[in-house]
Amino acid sequence: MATATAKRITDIGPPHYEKFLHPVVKKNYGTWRYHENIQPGVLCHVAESGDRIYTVRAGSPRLLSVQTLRQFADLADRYADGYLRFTSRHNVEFLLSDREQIAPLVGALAELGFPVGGTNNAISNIVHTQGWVHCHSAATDASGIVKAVMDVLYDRFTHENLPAKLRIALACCLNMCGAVHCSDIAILGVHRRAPKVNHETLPRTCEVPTLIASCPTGAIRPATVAEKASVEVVQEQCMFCGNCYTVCPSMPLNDPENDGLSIWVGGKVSNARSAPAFSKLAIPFIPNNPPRWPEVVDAVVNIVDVYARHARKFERMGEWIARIGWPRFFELTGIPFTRYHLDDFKHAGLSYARSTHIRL
Amino acid sequence: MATATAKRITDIGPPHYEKFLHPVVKKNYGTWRYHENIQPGVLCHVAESGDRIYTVRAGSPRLLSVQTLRQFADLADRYADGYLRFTSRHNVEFLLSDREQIAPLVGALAELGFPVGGTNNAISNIVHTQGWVHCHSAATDASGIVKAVMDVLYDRFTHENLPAKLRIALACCLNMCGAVHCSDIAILGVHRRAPKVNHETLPRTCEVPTLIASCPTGAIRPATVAEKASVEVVQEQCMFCGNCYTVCPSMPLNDPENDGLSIWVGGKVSNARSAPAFSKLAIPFIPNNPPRWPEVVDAVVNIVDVYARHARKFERMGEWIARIGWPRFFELTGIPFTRYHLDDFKHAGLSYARSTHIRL
Amino acid sequence: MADDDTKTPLLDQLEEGPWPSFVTEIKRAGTKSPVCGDLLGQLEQSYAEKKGHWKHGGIVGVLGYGGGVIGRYSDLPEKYPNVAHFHTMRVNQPAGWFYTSDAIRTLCDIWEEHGSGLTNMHGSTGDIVFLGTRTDQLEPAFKKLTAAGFDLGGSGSSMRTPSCCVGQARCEWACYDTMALCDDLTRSYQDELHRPPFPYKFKIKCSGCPNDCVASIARADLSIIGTWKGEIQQDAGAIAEYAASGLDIQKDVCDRCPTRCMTYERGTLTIENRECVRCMHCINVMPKALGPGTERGATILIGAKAPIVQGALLSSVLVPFVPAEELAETIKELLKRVWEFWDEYGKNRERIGELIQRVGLANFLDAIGLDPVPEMVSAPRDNPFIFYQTDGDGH
Amino acid sequence: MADDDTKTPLLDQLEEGPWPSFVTEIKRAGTKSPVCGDLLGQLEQSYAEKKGHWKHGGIVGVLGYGGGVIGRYSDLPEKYPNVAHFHTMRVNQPAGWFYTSDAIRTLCDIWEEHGSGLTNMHGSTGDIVFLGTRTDQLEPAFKKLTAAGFDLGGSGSSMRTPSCCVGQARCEWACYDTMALCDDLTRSYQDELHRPPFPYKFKIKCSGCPNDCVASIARADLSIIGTWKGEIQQDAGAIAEYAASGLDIQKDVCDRCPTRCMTYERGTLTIENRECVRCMHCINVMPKALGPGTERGATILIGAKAPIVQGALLSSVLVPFVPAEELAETIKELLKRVWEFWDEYGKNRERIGELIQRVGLANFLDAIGLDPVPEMVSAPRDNPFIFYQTDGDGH
Ligand code: SRM
Ligand code: SRM
Ligand code: SRM
Ligand code: SRM
Ligand code: SF4
Ligand code: SF4
Ligand code: SF4
Ligand code: SF4
Ligand code: SF4
Ligand code: SF4
Ligand code: SF4
Ligand code: SF4
Repeated sequence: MATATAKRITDIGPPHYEKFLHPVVKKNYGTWRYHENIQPGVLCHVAESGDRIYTVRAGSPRLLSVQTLRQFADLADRYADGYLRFTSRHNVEFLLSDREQIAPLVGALAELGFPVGGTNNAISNIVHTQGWVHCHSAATDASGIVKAVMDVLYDRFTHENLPAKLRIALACCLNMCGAVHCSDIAILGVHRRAPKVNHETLPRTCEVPTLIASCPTGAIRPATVAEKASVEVVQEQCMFCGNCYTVCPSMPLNDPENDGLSIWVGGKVSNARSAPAFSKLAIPFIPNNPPRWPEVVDAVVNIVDVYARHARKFERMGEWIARIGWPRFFELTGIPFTRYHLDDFKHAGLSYARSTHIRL
Repeated sequence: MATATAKRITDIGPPHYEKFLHPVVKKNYGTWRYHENIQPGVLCHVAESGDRIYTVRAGSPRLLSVQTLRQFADLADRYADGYLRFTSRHNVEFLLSDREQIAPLVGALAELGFPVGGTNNAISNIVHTQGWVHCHSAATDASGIVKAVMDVLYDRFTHENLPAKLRIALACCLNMCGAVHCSDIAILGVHRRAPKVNHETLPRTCEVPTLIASCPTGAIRPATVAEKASVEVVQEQCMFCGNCYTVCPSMPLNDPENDGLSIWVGGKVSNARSAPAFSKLAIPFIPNNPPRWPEVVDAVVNIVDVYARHARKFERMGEWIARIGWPRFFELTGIPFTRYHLDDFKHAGLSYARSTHIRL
Repeated sequence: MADDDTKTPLLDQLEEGPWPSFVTEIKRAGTKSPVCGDLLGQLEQSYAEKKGHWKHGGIVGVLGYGGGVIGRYSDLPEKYPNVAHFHTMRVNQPAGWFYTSDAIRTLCDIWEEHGSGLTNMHGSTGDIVFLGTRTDQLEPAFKKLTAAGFDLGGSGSSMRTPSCCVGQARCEWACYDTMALCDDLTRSYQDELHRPPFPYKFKIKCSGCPNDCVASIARADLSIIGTWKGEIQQDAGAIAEYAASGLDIQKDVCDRCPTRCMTYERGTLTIENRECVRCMHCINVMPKALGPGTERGATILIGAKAPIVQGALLSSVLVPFVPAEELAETIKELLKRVWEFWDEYGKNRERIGELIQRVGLANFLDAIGLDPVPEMVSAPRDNPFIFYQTDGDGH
Repeated sequence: MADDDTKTPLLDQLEEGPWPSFVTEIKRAGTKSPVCGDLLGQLEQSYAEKKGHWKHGGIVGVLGYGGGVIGRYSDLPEKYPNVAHFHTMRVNQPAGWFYTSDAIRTLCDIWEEHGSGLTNMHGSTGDIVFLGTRTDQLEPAFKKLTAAGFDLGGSGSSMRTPSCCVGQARCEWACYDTMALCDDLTRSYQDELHRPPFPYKFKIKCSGCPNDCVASIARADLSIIGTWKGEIQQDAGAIAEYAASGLDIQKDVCDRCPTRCMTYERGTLTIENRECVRCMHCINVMPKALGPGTERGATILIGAKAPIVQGALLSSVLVPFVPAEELAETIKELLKRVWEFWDEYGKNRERIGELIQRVGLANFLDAIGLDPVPEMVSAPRDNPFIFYQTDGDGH
């Protein structure tokens, strides 16, 4: 480690990945031939050379203490020649050259409370964001809901028994950090009350023209309050996107009774079979109910279960719905269809059903 | 016929259709069971009663003199018990109860110069509009191009040898009278120069605010010319839609050298298999070249021929292109792909290719 | 008129070729009508100059009607005096465009006497178009027409002449009586047709099944398209016949079904009717073997139009299914509420489809008293910009 | 702090259940860090009140960098003084998120000393997120990090930490070397990463094939997605094995191919490769039998983003295919021109995808010197509102 007097180092970028690669990976880099699923959470990749590398994937709360990270490091040393990685969905993966080490590693992980799974047609980790743990913008918490949902979907993580991959994501406000908008199931924090303008602080914290320009619906108008230049919000024109708050701290939208969650379904990212697609609104609003958000958990589990029962092999959520049609999705899940499901943003007209292709 | 002194009759609506129905049609109304194609242009509908009605369809220029109409009436009397109708694509149909009369009627029509065909997978009549024959708005003629194109597609009208129906339509300006925007092939008259403001007449013929409001791109601005309130057009903002001319005669767009035609493909109306769809731009511009518009004729014939060679059974133009992809459509037809093919109107972004589904 | 002007070397080239020629038609009518000579002359000049010679129309019409006539004037009236006025009359066609030979002759006689003798059979909206006459002939022509049982169609900001497919008169697939409905609506709205009451035009078209042979979904503000509930009717014997005659049922029928809800195995065709979207393909291919289900009615769609000004629209689903018996009543009840709303909120020259897009479908439904159903959209919204109402709980 | 405040009855309920608990993690770190107690306290209060207690972030950072740190302050600093400041540091991860146990321990040591001891492994953009520290700890933490070979990621109007899928390190489908490219781009744009030069953020993500395991098409301004030209590689023996092992190749592979360009007849799989859209499905299902073609490279797409403000966007095709060898150079050349254009025309907080929509794809292509090709659009325009250029002939 550097001493305090060392020259200040900048712009070096991350360490080069090569030094972190398992020797088997390094040797067979770019020459993998195929892979096999050994058991849920365990993959085997076979190289042209005949070499094999085994991957053991464990679920993680993503928010990790250094204590736990060190335990991962220890596990890597003990079972995986000292190599590990994390996935794009925040799971941890250990890379093993020795098949014999799989079972002991899985056991050790279980002992520490980390489930092995998330591969293939299991539900993988929920991509999520900061929530009340770290963000000022949050309409809800992130980690808490994720924990509550994954507790109940635990078996779906450790078993690969769904028709296809099912990706769940959560974002705590409309900024949608994470690919929430293209998930099989997205849980999205929403505000439902217009910002309350803090006329006290606004003049010195915000630039009024920038603030006015930030509103996509033109709901913000200049106003003079107590002889200071401020703004007012036309309530009926506000759709609670929070963009004004992002550019101006004096426009908070938080409202304990009216903040909550919405559920979106049928998005995907991969190009497999169907093209990538946005998630579509399923449930417009569920109130915040910490610490375990039972209504959200039930809503998600219901959608997962209905999907699991009805979808055909290889059908992602959105592909299944495309086959059966949205009316039947609402019927099967028992979710009411409301005015909120009808788009009214700028391309709304393109979502109107412009054919007679109707299941009757 | 009424005498000059009779009471003025209004609001009676059209004659009731029942009195114009062939007795076999009347008897079997609502109880038809199936139909068969006897030969191109000739259908046989069979009723539950076992009755049959034969339909002989003949192509028409749509613009018909009373002389010709009387000939049709005579033919109806001679071969079709006095009954005839016209179709939604402006063909004339004779309704026959006697199968023996088909051949003589077809012969008589041929003698008068009217081809029998247009059924099933033939090219039917071109739906079209007024052009220079009657409309002030026209960027081109209608009947002339239709005649020139149908002369060359004649065999496609009299033979049912295409993979599916192929509907051609023509409109002489962007008002698109007729379902041009949902045709397998659409021929569309276009202007390419901004309106020339007639500052003389404008003040007394047009309302300036209405005129300004009529422009979808906001290209029209108030201006004072020779001390009179008039308007000016920002050239770069004009996309030549002609809406200003519709509301104000003092804004003519006609420009002999720059008016012409564009060709659009792949639209459809029926819900058969795929949903109804708009036609998409194939050729942005072909100059007017009366009296026979050879470039337009060639362009249409080329597209029809390429389609006929490559599409599979039951594939409409748009369905075929969906299968092979637009890049290959342009490749097979030899039509250059230009900046004009990229949408830049209000929903443009939704036409960008947002997947990696690419044929390479 | 100089002799030169009656020569039409360019147009004459359009008398060549096998397809029937409109030039020939104009010339035929010209044997009786001096109008046609000038029409040809002006048209020849347009062909030579690549430029139309009609002026923007003025408002002309018959007494008490606000539409049905399109005013048209030549911009070369000295040169072509016989087409100085050249107005068209839109004559409302009988439903399904059915005629007797006598009815045709009656129309011909009237138009030979009071107009150019040229027609369009028919205009794109569906009218009998009487092409070209002078202002002073409008009223006499109208009188003769009404005496003969005909009336004018619409133009301007009025309801336009409704039209329909041949339907039950000759088609085995018509799921409701298109001609009866079209005729009923036409009669019910004579006032709306003849005295423009709306912000803009309003068109109604009726197709008996999803093949939509009057292109209603593409060009009617109100599109009524027949459909059915329940199972597609099957005739096993006829299916076997088609198979025997060489139809590849798997490939040509099942594999082309948009929802792939059909299987053909060992001579048995099975349809998962719940997934069928009533596209008509299988029925179209095997008319003898398959037919629409027995519980019939129509889907009501709203809002189609040409591109001016905000882009073209196809109609979109308003009521997924109305039983055939209830159609006329349901439509009339709906139209009352739709027109009221359009009247109040529609801007000048704003079609109903554009208005719905502008105010949002949910608000429109509220206004006309319909509940939202998922059949109205291809999918629920994908953007999170929801106008939660503050008076409800948003559930 | 009152004893009551350290009790977290609500959060404690989140230590129950089988899924690993973030509350447990915070408590574990709390054994060494006083920060975590206050974090828990404030969070418990948020749970009780259903309301966050963080203030809008201020601008904090390390010397000479304009990003990499997210400032965060409690709105209850008296009550929870240890989280009065609670900034996160975004530490640029190694490509593919590969580590040795030692590297992990190094990171832990640094963050235990200078921060809360809490991390996100990783943030949604891909960074190692060091969660929560005081302003005065930023610089010391940074020094230790760089000494250990780590550097910060981006924030604000800068390029953001690029990320990539595991690629050729462990995946048989990677059509180019995602980790090498990601690493190269990260190194090449250190300045853009650390000193915000743009109108808004700019993200790059690299996936080795169309499965897109880093969701690049959904959340990167520049998405580089591997693909191939030519024929899918086939191993007839392995196909037979799959069939023998019970895979229904017709149903599970051919019938699910989006272009239906595959047929399986009498044990032979035939692919009409020209119609294949490289969706990966057949390969995904039979990894032993099928593989991407041998001529490999990537599709470059542009413009994805979350919904704020004009609605979410997926990236759209910019270059349909670039051979693997030419990728790095092509991208750098492109980025230069793209960023120049964005710089000049982009409005404040306007992502590149929104800018392209605003000015139109054709104008954007003009500006960056690319020719339009049909692969860039799902279909050519359907509206006739064409801005014909008056200097060309519009052909
Ligand atoms: C490790 C990881 C890449 C990384 O660099 O971290 C990865 C690795 C693999 N992916 Fe993935 N994918 C990973 C995130 C993704 C994502 C991104 C995401 O979820 O945010 C996607 C897009 C998801 C979407 O469409 O919403 C993704 C869509 C796929 C697909 C396409 C599935 C589909 O049918 O749509 C496949 C192919 C398959 O599974 O048949 C695939 C296949 C694979 C294979 C089998 C590739 C291979 O041959 O090695 C790898 C093992 C998958 C497994 O879990 O069984 N991977 N994969 C990521 C693991 C995340 C996790 O912890 O669960
Ligand atoms: C007579 C007419 C209705 C009328 O009231 O006038 C009619 C009559 C029939 N149509 Fe049609 N269609 C008629 C215009 C249309 C239109 C409208 C148009 O072209 O503007 C369409 C929509 C076209 C489109 O999608 O762009 C239309 C789409 C169909 C279809 C669907 C074809 C498809 O695969 O997309 C069928 C079914 C079929 O042909 O397999 C059909 C089938 C039929 C059948 C077979 C129905 C029947 O059982 O009697 C009739 C004979 C068709 C034939 O030509 O072989 N008819 N048909 C129209 C004749 C127009 C003409 O003169 O050519
Ligand atoms: C005669 C006819 C064309 C034909 O040759 O068949 C026609 C002719 C005109 N149409 Fe049309 N339209 C005709 C059917 C249509 C159709 C098709 C339909 O009704 O099924 C459409 C597309 C559907 C629609 O309504 O959107 C159509 C869309 C337009 C538009 C664009 C409307 C829009 O909202 O986009 C205009 C412009 C306007 O209304 O200002 C227009 C305007 C006109 C005017 C009145 C010109 C004008 O600027 O005011 C044309 C008079 C021509 C003339 O001098 O004779 N015409 N017009 C059709 C009426 C005949 C009839 O009554 O049967
Ligand atoms: C930490 C992180 C969430 C997480 O828990 O993982 C995050 C956190 C924030 N994001 Fe984000 N974004 C994070 C990844 C994303 C992603 C996903 C991605 O990069 O793949 C997106 C969606 C993709 C995109 O960029 O569009 C994302 C879209 C946004 C947006 C909306 C941008 C837009 O154009 O729509 C904002 C709002 C803004 O920029 O003003 C935003 C703003 C924010 C701010 C800075 C809040 C703000 O209003 O300024 C959040 C700070 C939270 C905090 O206090 O820690 N964040 N943000 C992610 C970064 C960690 C990392 O560096 O690895
Ligand atoms: S989604 Fe919103 S609340 Fe959550 S971390 Fe991102 S910006 Fe903050
Ligand atoms: S929350 Fe969004 S819509 Fe409401 S005022 Fe702020 S910027 Fe405008
Ligand atoms: S398309 Fe245009 S030019 Fe042609 S008849 Fe209609 S309004 Fe007139
Ligand atoms: S032609 Fe259209 S775009 Fe041009 S000025 Fe007139 S209304 Fe505007
Ligand atoms: S729309 Fe249907 S019912 Fe009407 S004629 Fe066409 S096929 Fe027959
Ligand atoms: S009508 Fe269309 S969707 Fe229904 S079964 Fe037949 S082909 Fe399939
Ligand atoms: S994106 Fe493709 S290459 Fe990369 S890990 Fe996923 S499947 Fe493998
Ligand atoms: S990659 Fe996809 S499109 Fe290509 S053959 Fe395989 S399944 Fe079909």
